[in-house]
Amino acid sequence: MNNFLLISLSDIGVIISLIVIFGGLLWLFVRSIKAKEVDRRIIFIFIFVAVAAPILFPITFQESATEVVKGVYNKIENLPAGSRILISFDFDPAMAPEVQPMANAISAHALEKGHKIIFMSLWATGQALLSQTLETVIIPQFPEKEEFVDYVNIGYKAGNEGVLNVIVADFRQMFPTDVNSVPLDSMPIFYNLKSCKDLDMIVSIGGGKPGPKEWVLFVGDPGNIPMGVGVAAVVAPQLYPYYPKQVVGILGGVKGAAEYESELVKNYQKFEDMETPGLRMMGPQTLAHIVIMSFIIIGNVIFFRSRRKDGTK
Amino acid sequence: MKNIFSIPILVCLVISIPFSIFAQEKQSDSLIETSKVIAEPATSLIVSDYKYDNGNSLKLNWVPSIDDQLPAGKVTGYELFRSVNGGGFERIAEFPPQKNSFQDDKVEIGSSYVYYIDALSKDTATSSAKTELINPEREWFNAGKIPLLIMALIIAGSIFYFIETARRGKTLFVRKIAGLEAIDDAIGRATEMGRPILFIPGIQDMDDVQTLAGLTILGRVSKVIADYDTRIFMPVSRSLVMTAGRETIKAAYQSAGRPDAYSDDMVNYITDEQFGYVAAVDGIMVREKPATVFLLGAFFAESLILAETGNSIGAIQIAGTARPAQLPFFIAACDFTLIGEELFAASAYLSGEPKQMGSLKGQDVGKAIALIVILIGVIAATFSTAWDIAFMTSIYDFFTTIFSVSK
Amino acid sequence: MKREIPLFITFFVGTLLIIAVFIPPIENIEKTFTLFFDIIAVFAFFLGGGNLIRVHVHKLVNGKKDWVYSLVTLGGFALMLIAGLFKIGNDGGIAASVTAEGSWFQEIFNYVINPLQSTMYALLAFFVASASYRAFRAKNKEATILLIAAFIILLGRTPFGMMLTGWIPDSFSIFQIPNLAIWIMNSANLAGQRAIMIGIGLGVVSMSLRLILGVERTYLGEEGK
Amino acid sequence: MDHFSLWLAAFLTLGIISFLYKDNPWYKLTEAIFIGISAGYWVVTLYWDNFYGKFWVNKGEEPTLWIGAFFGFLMLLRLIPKVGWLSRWPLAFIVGATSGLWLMNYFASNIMVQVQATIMPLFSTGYGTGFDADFATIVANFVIFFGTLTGLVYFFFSKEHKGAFGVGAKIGIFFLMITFGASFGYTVMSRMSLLIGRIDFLFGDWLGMIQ
Repeated sequence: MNNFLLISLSDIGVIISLIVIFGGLLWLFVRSIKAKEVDRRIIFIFIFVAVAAPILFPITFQESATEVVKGVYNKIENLPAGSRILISFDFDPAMAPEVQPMANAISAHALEKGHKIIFMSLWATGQALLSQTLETVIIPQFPEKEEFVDYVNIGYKAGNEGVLNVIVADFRQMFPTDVNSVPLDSMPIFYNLKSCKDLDMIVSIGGGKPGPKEWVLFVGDPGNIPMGVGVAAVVAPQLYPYYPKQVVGILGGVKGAAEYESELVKNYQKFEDMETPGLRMMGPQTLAHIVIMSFIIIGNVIFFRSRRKDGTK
Repeated sequence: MKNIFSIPILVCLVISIPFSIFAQEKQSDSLIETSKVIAEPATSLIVSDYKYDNGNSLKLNWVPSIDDQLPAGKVTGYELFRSVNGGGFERIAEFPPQKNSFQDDKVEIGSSYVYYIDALSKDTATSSAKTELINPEREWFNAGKIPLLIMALIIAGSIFYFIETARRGKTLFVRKIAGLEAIDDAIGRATEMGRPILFIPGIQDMDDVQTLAGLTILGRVSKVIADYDTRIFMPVSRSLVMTAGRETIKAAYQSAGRPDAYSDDMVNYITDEQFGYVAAVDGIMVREKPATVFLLGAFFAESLILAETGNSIGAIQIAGTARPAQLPFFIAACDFTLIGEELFAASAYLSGEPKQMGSLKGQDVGKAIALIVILIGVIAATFSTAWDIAFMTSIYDFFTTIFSVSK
Repeated sequence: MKREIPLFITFFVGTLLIIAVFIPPIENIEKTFTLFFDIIAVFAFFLGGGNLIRVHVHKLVNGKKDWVYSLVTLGGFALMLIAGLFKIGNDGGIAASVTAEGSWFQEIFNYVINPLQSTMYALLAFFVASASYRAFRAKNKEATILLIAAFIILLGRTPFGMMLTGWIPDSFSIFQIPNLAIWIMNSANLAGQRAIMIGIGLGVVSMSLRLILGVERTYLGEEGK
Repeated sequence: MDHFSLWLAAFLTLGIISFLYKDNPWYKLTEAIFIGISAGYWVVTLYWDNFYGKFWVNKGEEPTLWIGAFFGFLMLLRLIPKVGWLSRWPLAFIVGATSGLWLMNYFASNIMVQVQATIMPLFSTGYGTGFDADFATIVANFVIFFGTLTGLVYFFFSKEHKGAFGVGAKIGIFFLMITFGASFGYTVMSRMSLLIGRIDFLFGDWLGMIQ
């Protein structure tokens, strides 16, 4: 049961804050049976505590991956070791808190499975974030992996969809070298890799234009290449129509990232202690959602109780 | 003796030098021949005027070289060259393999152009034949937009027709819209309570139609307010909206016969900054405690902040916006919400003038057309896809063409 | 004349822009008009900014309640004007970009406006909660549907959605709440959005026509008949 | 961020949050700062971007810009009561331009595009793909089809919501309610993210309580 609800109750602070929140909600629920309305300021306090407590005392909930998320996970899991995957960072710093955790988790997973990764970006501002992922996640976690053999960063090229139109037929046309001007031809990872069609999978992470949608329309679909996408929550509904035909799976918002991270943590010993920003962000999110749903229930109890009261009068 | 022998050797060597060089040359020549990749040129390069523009683009089509095959043909790409008014050729664009068309939109009317295209291989470039001389032409009518024009004429025409019909005195029925029926009561309530009315025309400038819609409603509302002799207060986030708002309210007070009751202080500019404006309006709400709040115009994330604060002071709130993302928040927090189309219809409805009502009837014709087209279109698409019925396919094609929006 | 000329201007400009869509030589006229609009907006700002100063100076001079805050507002306004118009602290002086890093103007934006904006925005988290508490009550059929749709989506956004319905076999996975939430977003939600958007399109066409034809003229001063 | 700006940002952040309890002097002060600074920010931005960047720099090459400036000048005549009525000209221009521009834009993007997007086969995932949809997709297709139609019926103005038509309108409003409920629920998460950001700032950057 403990495993079902929470995977880490890190300290006494967590327990206290959970008791405060759920105890408070219970008290309000009892009051609601007497049809007593709740002052909006009390609701505000609950929201504040529900968001602040898990930030101060990290509470992480067990996420079970939904099918759309598992789609991406299983694809990476089932590709033969040594498959080549392209991961495109199509986002800017404003979007990063929501989508970068996905990029990190997918990259780590793919490297752990022995796949080779080509990193790139369609956004000028995505390049710095890409280097950040390399420096803070990839290199420290996988010191044994070699650049140019196991992964490479070919950086950013201006041209939006135009870039996609070209690399679907020829990489070197658009990216003759990697981000440090090392020619692609000299890299083992690019051996026998001419265009996107020679890739085993493409993952686009983003939320704007150009982004996952353009990858699907310009590369994944015409080139018949398996695609996984990670997107900001607001644009996620626009991508669901492509699932499962044009994309193997979708990671939507912080929740998508958290689900992916929990799959990793569950299935790999190596990742047991990894940074899980998605899961961490989901703590306050989940509690806040529970609080809101509780207040909807309380509101309805009050409504029906007071209607009965009025009826008996 | 040694020297004597060495002379013929020397001579032989000297003579042999050119031969050996020659031989080397010969050798390297043959080397080149075996390794040099020469691709066949692209063919049938045709340039034509780009239709329906202002004479500022030309269209090029060609057949890719027969050596341009994926994944590993000889052709690595193409380069396009252009000569302007008989001048020298300059490279203007390059393309990946398999490309077969291009739109040159950097041309000017009055100049003439010639093009050719190079198929690039690893070592060389082979040129296609040159195109004929062409002058870009200007079209005076964009025939590509004929479907759009037809549909626009039908719908605008029906609106126009019903405006005219109503003007000639035919009464047209318009159903009651709850949010608008409530306006009089809401103003009356403020009057009874002796509290002001707050009017928020959204946070966008006059270049947004929703702001215009808000202002047209303001015209009707402030006339009632003038009649009731209630206070109205309208903080705005754009200077132009301030000017337009003042003009509108002033006019309403004049037509209500109370021009003296109007004052410029009714409308005040706060700040253009979205959340700065919201902070100020929230402050105004809790300090002035208006009895009625109108939120009519373009709203973004602040919709709920405003509506919840308004609700907390117990004001009656009538909201309306055409931003689908914000409608749920108004629905949740306000007493009445004008959903999308109702916002634009509100002023006509409130005016009670027959010709304005007529335009609403005209809108309904548009809805009826949309309904029928969707109904028939979906049936046609279903039958065409499922059972490949040619007749249905042509209906589907017809509708999708008519409703396509070309550039 | 006071009324005819404005009515004619509206009619002329509106009609011209509609026709321009179909006439390539003038299809860019909207860009010119947008520029005109931007320029007019700057002039209008003299009125808006002037009004801001007038209102607050008035409060200050008359010593009305809360005049201190008017002083702060005026001070902030003046500070920004000076910092921005004279480009104080910009490397490269008056020729530099007004929002250059390190300039007073940009620094004040970063350290004052930015936290204020994001905090104001963050208030939404609280209001979303209080609004759902109050609004999502099963008062009638419509409200009940609103409530159920919101509740399913909310549940689908937490791990509990999967916990409650994870037992449903994969062949009926559509009934697992997270999947059901996605399904609703892409079906009923989409349908509603489309109906609203088509309606809005017609509403705009109709209102614009009324304005262009001069049927609607409340904004122009004297009321039409 | 140095110490001063950190404390300033925290002071302003808490000032805004204090409004949730009730209106108070701290909030009033924060609000006054916000209004003054942001209004100044916009004047300056408008001046450099619009007046200087769009007009002053280009006025030589583009004499038509003077028309805009002329209209702008007429706007200022409001300050002189006698000729104030001239300021209606620029207003009339703006109203005409906005209506004309958006009429065709909304017509194309809201009516044409949405109608066309709804014309889809019911038993397939796309046009011309045969019977390839699963059960959930087929139901979704039907829901989109009926939902859009009944939603439109709801918006009819010239017919009383009675009889069969009334039933259609009733179903339409149900669909609209699902739309509103779903979008509301879906947005909650992003709204919470904003608060998480601010609390991160307060407890982390400012108080240093987060490891």
